[in-house]
Amino acid sequence: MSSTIGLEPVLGRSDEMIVNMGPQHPATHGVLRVVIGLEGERITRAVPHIGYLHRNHEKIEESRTYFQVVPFTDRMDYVSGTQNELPVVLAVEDLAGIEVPERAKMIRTMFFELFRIASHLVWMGTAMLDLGAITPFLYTFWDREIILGIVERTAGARMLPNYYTFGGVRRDLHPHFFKDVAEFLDHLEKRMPDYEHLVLENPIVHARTVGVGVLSKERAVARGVSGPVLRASGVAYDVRKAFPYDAYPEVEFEIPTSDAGDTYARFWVRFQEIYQSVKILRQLLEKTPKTGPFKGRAPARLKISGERYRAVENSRGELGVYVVGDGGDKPYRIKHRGAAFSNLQVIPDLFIGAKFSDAIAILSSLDPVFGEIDR
Amino acid sequence: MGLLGSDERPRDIILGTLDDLINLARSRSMWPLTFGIACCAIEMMATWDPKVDADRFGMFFRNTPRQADVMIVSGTVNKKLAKRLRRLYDQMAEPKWVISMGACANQGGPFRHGYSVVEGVDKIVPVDVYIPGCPPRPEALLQALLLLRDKISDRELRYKRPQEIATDYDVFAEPGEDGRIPVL
Amino acid sequence: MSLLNEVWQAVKAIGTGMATVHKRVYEEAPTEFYPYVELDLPPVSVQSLALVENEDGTERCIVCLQCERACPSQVISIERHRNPEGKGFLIDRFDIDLVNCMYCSACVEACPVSSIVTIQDFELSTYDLHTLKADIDFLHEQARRSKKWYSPKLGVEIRTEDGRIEKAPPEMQPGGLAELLKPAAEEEES
Amino acid sequence: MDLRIKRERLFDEDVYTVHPDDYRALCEQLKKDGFDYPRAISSLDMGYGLRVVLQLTRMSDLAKVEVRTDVSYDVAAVDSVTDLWPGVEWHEREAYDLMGISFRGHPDLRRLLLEEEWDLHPLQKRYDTGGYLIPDWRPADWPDPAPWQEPAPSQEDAAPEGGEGE
Repeated sequence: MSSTIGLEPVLGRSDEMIVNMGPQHPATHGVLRVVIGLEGERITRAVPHIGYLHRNHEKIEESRTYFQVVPFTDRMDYVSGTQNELPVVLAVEDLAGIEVPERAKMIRTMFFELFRIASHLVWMGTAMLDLGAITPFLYTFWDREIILGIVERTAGARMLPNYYTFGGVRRDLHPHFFKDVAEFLDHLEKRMPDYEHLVLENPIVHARTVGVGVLSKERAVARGVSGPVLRASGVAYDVRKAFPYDAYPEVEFEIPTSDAGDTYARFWVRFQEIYQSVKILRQLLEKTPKTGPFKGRAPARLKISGERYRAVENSRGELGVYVVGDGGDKPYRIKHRGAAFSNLQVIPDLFIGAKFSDAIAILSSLDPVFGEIDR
Repeated sequence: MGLLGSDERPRDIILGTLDDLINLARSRSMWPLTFGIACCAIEMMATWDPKVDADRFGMFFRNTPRQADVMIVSGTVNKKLAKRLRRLYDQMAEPKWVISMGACANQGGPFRHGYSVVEGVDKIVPVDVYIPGCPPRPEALLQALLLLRDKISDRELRYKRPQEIATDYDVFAEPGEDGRIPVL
Repeated sequence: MSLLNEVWQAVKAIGTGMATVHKRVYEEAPTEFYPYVELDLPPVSVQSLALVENEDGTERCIVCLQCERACPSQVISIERHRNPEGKGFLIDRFDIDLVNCMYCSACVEACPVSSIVTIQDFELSTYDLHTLKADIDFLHEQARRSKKWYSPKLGVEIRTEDGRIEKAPPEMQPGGLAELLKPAAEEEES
Repeated sequence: MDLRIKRERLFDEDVYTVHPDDYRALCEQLKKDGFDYPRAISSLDMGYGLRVVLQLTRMSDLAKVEVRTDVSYDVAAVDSVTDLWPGVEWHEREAYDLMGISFRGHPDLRRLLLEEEWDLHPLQKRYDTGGYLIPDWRPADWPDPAPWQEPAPSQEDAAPEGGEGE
């Protein structure tokens, strides 16, 4: 079980074949490298190597002020945009005692859920690409472009908008935001049956995912995985419910869980999360005041002392941050707890014993994003 | 090479037209390598989505460097990845071109002050077109691909790029005594 | 029987897939035909930076160095000297390294006079990186070329046909909904 | 049990500051108490030594707990808790990689993010060249590590909180 690197993985045993997957591999969703030992079709050993995208977020952020840290956090889980900014913003707001207006909280939550849908759409396209289907990629990116267009009209950038700030958001909503989102939700609800046909009800997907890569409940908890991977193993842990933040206490939604714990269950849970996001967004469109304050009062120079761990539930799971302030305007230490970082640790658990072709399906069901894993 | 590339060559020699013809074929079928690194990779994928649709210009992703013409360096290159990136570049068949996409690939971008980031992919491989942005929007990548298309069709017919990159990185796959590039 | 069943499953799957895909054939394609059709980006879209002058050609920038301090990527470098006649400072050098810029628009937020703005010109790809080391002339030129720009203090501004600078109508502004809703509310009252 | 612990309440979580020798014993106790979900292991350079911060959650009632322990630069090592919570495996490797804290008994303590040949731990504050431009990555160019190190404070003297139990 323990993975040793030395001569052994290179040479292998006489009955073992070593296959190197990555860092350039179309199905690794980035720059993951997995050294896989094979006995025939069966995987006997899997050693993940990460760090090919290590860009020293934590060190650089120590030399930037709190306001300057926020755009850096965008670059972590780059598929889900503003979601990354929230833990830092929440932790600093806690430590500095900044009040956030209700409307700002709702705007934040709306963007949070929009990016969750966008991220799951990217996942759906790329996961199906890994399984050999090209069409879902075209459709999901088509829909994702609509979300990014909505985000760009308000926040100014498509993917990494640097939109949240301490005390609220940076700028007010575009006049057409509510109309755009409502239209998009109608559009998405029309599209979702198509996606179910193409993905969840697809016999090829069934054949390649059902019963593959089963992660038991106890193992999932002990491994510290979170997000859809944990919920597919039957644990109803969701930071949005467990430690609510922003406008989540005011909206109703469910935590979809599945007891199967296999790759198909992880696919299924992500689908249900899209439905839940649509539900949340519909409620927020009703509740959010059309006009009003979008930003609370925050000092121009934040000086913070104390330490705080805050977490949010991003598209991949619990995205946490541990901020330590020493009284200056720069953080003494920032530690990011990447959701996909913890999720990816289960690679040896899931890979060993599976077939080699299953490895691709399992990896796509974990949905890693390397900006957040390597940081 | 000199005759083909120089301006003084007689225009009516048929070699010149063949030259242009080959360049035309090359510039209209650029096949990038599927090599996503970071944030820009998502925008790179979005360039091939229905909205922007780079397929219109005859560009398709190839999964193996042996079949690819263009490498789009879409993200931060750190010291651990640099060797692998250079190896992929060496594996691509000539002629080959490199597009540096985004601030990180250009000069390290916001992460250039860090300890592990290579300040610019042009320290490792020769770059033809640079795109600013963090990340550049898909249309910007498309514009860069069209710039590269112009560059290919305007330039002389080249089979091999001169070794124009001198660097102190010990990441180059130097040919061994038998003339072959050593494997990992 | 299981073979028959599998064949039936396969046929059904292909049928479902084809039917799903077939529906899209009649939908309008979202392709925007970029190089042939000019792209209309939202006015707040951050694609590049520019330095706006006043209508009479004088400098808006007061060289307060706020943008240099706010920049997370540390790409702005300014040198200034005290104005010998009158108050304030004059610019010696105003450089933005657009190569390493992360386009977060923190400088635009920090600017007290809305001199540094975001513009929508994304076509900056180049063969040579030195063209992207923007000096003050480059930044002014960017502003002269652009039709509309955004800064948080003044909102979206547009340049009219005759060269004047005006505030854009509320349906282009972020937060313009408040202004758009206002007349309706007054009409209801009256 | 006779552990050298200090306990305090910070926001919504219990914080235990523990002597490094008792870190493992406390973790075993917490595991018995039902804290089954490891969230993260963070590491800090405190100036007088290094700190390990382990964050745990109990899934049954969502109680949060944080365990801190300070080690000196000279003996930057604590016992690994990988066998209690396998989910901290990579977190411990990351702390070893970037902060230079060894974890005794870890099954596979290699560098995680940086290459194996590196011999520096970049998140330590001594590798901070003014918080701005870090010129080169090669170890020879890093500042001389001698001045900060002497006199190396012993663990009990230096720790402002923790150390002696209550």
